Amino acid sequence: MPAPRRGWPEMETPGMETITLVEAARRAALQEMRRDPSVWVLGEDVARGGLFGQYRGFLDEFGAARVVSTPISESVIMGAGLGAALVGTRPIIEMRIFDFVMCAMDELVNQIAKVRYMFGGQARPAVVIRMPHGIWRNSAAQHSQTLESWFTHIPGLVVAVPSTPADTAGLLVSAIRSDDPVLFFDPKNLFPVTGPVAAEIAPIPFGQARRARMGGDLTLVTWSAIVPQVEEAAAMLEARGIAADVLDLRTLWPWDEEAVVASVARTGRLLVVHEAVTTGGFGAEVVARVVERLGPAGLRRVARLGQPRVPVPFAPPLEDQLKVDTAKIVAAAEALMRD
Amino acid sequence: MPAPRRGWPEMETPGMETITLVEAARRAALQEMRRDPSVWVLGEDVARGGLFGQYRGFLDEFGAARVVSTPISESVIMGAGLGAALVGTRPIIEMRIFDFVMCAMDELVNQIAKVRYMFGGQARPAVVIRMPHGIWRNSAAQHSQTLESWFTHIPGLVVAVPSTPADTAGLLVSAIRSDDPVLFFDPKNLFPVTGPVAAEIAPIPFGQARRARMGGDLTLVTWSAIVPQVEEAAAMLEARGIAADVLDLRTLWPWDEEAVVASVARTGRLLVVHEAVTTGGFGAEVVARVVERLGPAGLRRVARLGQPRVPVPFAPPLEDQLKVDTAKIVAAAEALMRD
Amino acid sequence: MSRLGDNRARLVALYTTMCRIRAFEDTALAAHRAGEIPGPLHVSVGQEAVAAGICLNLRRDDRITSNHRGHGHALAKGAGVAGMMEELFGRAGGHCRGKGGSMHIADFSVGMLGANGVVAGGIPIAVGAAQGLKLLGRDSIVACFFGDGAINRGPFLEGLNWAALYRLPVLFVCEDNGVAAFTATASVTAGPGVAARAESLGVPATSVDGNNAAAVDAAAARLVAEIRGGGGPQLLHATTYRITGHTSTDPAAWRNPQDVEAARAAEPIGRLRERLLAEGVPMAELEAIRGEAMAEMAEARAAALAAPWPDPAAAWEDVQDAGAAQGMA
Amino acid sequence: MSRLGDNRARLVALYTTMCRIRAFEDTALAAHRAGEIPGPLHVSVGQEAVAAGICLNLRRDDRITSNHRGHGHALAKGAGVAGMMEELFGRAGGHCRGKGGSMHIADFSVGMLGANGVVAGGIPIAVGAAQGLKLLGRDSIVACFFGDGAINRGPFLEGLNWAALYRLPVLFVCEDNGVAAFTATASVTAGPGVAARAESLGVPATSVDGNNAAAVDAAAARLVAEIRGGGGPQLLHATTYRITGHTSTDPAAWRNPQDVEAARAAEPIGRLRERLLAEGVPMAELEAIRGEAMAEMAEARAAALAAPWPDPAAAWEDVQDAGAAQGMA
Ligand SMILES: Cc1ncc(C[n+]2csc(CCOP(=O)(O)OP(=O)(O)O)c2C)c(N)n1
Ligand SMILES: Cc1ncc(C[n+]2csc(CCOP(=O)(O)OP(=O)(O)O)c2C)c(N)n1
Ligand SMILES: [Mg+2]
Ligand SMILES: [Mg+2]
Repeated sequence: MPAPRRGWPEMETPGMETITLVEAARRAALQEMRRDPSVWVLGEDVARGGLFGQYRGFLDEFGAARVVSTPISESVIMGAGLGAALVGTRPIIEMRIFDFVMCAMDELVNQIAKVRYMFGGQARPAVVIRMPHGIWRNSAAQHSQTLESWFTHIPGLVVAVPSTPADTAGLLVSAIRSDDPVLFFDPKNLFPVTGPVAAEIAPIPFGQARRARMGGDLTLVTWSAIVPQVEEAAAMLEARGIAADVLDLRTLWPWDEEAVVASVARTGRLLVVHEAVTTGGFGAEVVARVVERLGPAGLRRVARLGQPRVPVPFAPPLEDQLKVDTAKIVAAAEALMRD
Repeated sequence: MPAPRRGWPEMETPGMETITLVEAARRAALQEMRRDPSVWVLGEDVARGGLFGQYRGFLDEFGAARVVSTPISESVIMGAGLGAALVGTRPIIEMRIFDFVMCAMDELVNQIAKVRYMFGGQARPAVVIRMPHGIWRNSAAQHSQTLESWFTHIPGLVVAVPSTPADTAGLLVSAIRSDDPVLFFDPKNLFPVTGPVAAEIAPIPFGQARRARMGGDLTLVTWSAIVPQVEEAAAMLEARGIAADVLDLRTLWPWDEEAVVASVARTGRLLVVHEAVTTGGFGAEVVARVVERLGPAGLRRVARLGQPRVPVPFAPPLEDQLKVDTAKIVAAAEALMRD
Repeated sequence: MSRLGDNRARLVALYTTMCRIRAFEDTALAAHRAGEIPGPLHVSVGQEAVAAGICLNLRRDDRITSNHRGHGHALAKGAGVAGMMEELFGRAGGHCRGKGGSMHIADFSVGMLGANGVVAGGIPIAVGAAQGLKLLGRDSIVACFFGDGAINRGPFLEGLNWAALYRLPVLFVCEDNGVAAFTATASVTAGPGVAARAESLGVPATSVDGNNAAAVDAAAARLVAEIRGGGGPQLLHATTYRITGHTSTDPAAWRNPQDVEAARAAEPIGRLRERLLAEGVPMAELEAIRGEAMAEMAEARAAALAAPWPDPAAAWEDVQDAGAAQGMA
Repeated sequence: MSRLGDNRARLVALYTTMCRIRAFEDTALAAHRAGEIPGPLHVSVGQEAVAAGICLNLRRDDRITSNHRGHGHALAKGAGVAGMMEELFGRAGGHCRGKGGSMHIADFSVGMLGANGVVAGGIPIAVGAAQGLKLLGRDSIVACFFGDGAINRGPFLEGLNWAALYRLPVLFVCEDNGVAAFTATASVTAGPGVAARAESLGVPATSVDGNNAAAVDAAAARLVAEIRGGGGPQLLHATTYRITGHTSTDPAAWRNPQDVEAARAAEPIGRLRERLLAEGVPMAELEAIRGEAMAEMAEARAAALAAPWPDPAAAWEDVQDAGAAQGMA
């Protein structure tokens, strides 16, 4: 990852600025912590700025009570976030790397997701759980997982999966302001990617897809770290005379069913692309829902492209074999056009 | 739950006998522990026979070294099972109630599911993880979950979801003999249901659906605790002139794609019914796969029926509102026949 | 007049709370056996002194977290009885609108942040609540109730270490009744016990006879004052005995009858009653308290039984704000 | 002749193992910086005495579990160097066929049951392995290596309680280098420390200067004998210092330079070398050992670099038996 930019946001001129995704995320959290003193962050090494610099400078500005570096105690990192939300604060729970959330699943699934309902509305677990996820630098099976689909299956949770700096910033602002518990999947492989972000970051509503490209031949639905490759594939397809309608869902719960259904109603062809394993991935839900809503008669072809049902291997040639990439996306889209 | 039958298996006459599902599960584990001294069981209260009597009499027969009542330490119950498998024993890891597996997810997902692959085949995590799951006696949100679809998304795991005494027994035998880690979802609401089971329990291979009813009008795909209600619904549909082909998948990984695809190719109509929340449930995978394989042109209508994306409430009228039942299955099937 | 002086009111308050808890539990058990209460039911008969003694020292703006056996804690913290009983019955007027039941009873209006169906599940929540309160500059504290079974789960270690580290205002209360479900905890708990574990994690520990309400009260008074004064977390290890089974359907046939006999003799309500009588409090007064408690709970039972069920539409409410409608399809 | 007598061979063995670990780590670091090794890399420069001292007392049929920093443990337990280096390089001849890499290094053929990418992840596995071995009637034991950061995770409590309860043959080894990632563990660890925690869980604890290989060896010899004799689990708390950063890409700029200076002076290889020289072991012999270790690792690096990548088809193998083909579609 290239070194993050130096300048502090307050020294920048207002308006749009081109910054990295990780810096966009940093500024979004910074803005919200300045706005609302009940927002705070807890997690390992956050006082030092976080593993990826997401919280650089926070300790100096907000102090150790609001920027809490914790022991390696994932159950309590997660559960303490919940407890603190129950008395009216708004914690950002930093999990360091997604895979470690496995050490805090009771607190997440049995407690956070259920307290509001179980207690008949008395509780509002207004937490954001940040989980940098996905394949990144050959980190192998225990540090590369993308299990976002799991959490769409759990009532009570919001699932955000941004892919651009602006979306990351805007969705993180929404997440922090939301009274719902939001699982925020930082796309760690895209942290160094740059893009324009406004000086004053406006919240982006949950459940609205971003149309990355307009086209009438097939609908490509995607999200998170694989989006740039889907966009690249779409450009290559264009050159081959295939016009793809590309929708970046941005959030998986809620998700923009209307935009997807409308697009597929036009194109008749749907390809869902995600980094996660295909089996049981959220692509299945997208396909099932579209087929339920449009009926088989409204469709020409549908397919999903994800990782085979294999753990992520360490060796680069093995990882390359399995992971989704631009060439595979192009090939899948071309196959979908044949019938 | 009615009291389990009294007689000990060795006192019964050989051949088929009608016993409860929980007793069938007990006999399957008993048979395998007698056959193979490397099989043992660990979990809370197992020495006392288990929460549901699944291990009644085991302590007396096999002793405390092979029937290990543990502290309330789910992480180690799960992880110790793995460690013991790595040195050549074959543990049955009893999780008491599915929902507590949330306290052992790192051990299950990051360790058990991945060791064989991550270590290049050196490890064989031959464990069975038993998790009585599902809605049962108004146990509310933290004791009623059905998240079997999660584990189909995790490479390395086998997922068994039986619904009859005979299938429970036969699949448990396969699970114990398997070198793969098998997640065995005991359908706790069906523990008192009775059915015929052979005195000598033969293994049932993974990935073969059971055809519960033959029909040509629509295909009903289902599994686990909801199966009896699907069968009841199919009988009611029959009375109304609709012949359903009912497939009980029995295992979700591997799953009997061929049987489902062949059936839908005949009927053109597919309804997947599960107790779990519809969104992100395994029904999405079944639908997506069938549409991918047969193409939209090969289908008339598809639908899923599950629980809405709401936690399981305590009060009986609320639980009844949300949970899948025979009437809802009939209604969904009838809706599917209209077009 | 009794010789107790100022202490009289306090002891009578303890007695009253204990009688109310016992009456609630007995009533709930009877209602469950009569089929009026669905779902699992865990009662705390014999353990009343711990809840009563701790909560007498808490303010309304203090918080508690509890476990699967939370009726006594809730009642002692001031939760409304009608709402509690209706919750057990699954009725619309329950504190959780019938969605939680016995195992998830909560009354945020009095600082009761919830029972919990997961053993040790309340520990991380309690330390977080304390951290939040501290961040907000409040001087409220949190009492965290859990059983002797919970000390073998990881969150016990993580939570105590955490509370000590940040000097959080938490009183950890281990209600040690010697059993976890159907297993004697001594048979699954290595080492010298919960107090030593707490001390090894930087949390000072005190042991108390948990069947002596006055002793629990005295210990709690001291610890709560220290905690509220900024002294950081404390653990109170209260030994007690649950006379009834694990759940309402457990006849506790696995218990040693002699133990039960001894326990009945040592149960906290009878003990405090003996003391109050000896100190000159009139029998009639104590009988009236007990009678009132029983009447209160009988009335709550009758009211709950007659109360309306939740509107089926409520099943769909309070899942979440974003995307709630989408999930109903 | 040196005055060491019988001890000479033992100390030279310790020295040799430490030199080999150091050479392996230095070589791996250089290869990583040269872009030859992908993925994250955690080396144990300065901590060699712990791995060497413990594993000298283990038999081949004993087992170890390790953490994210496992090269030294693996090497000391007898893992083949070629297979280790190839694993780091992601090559076909790696112990894990290139699928694990540094963080998941394992060599079951010598009882090395795996490094682990999850802090404390090896603890439950170790106690289970010990329980399995006991069930099988073996007299093998398990050594479980983890860092000072791991003692704040729940599995530490659950695992030690468990091992004590069933009197399992486990030697818990806490390699205390004072840091966890970028955080001083003293700043996130309440109470008197790991030994007290262990004792509170029924596991006897011993502390040792983890930079003194002979002291680690002596302590391990005693503890391993007790454990193998059926005495139940033990914990060894070994204080040490890691000279390099958390990962290969961490320059450890956050360290206090004086500390690093002091640590270099106290590092275990130099210390043992001084002692051996003082005892009369010739410099040439020690230099030869170091030189051979360096040559061995340089050769392993060159071999790994030249070794074939895994066949892409291997990516699809060893997922599971049932349903493997179905998941490849
Ligand atoms: C994590 C978890 N494991 C197991 C259970 C099942 N369970 C419910 S209560 C209980 C016993 C708890 O014992 P203790 O904490 O001592 O409380 P007590 O019932 O004695 O009041 C068990 C094992 C659970 N609810 N949660
Ligand atoms: C459960 C979990 N949380 C966080 C991490 C990230 N992480 C990797 S190593 C490490 C520090 C571990 O410190 P320690 O156990 O003392 O070992 P050391 O690195 O000092 O050898 C952390 C926090 C992880 N791998 N697993
Ligand atoms: Mg108890
Ligand atoms: Mg360390």
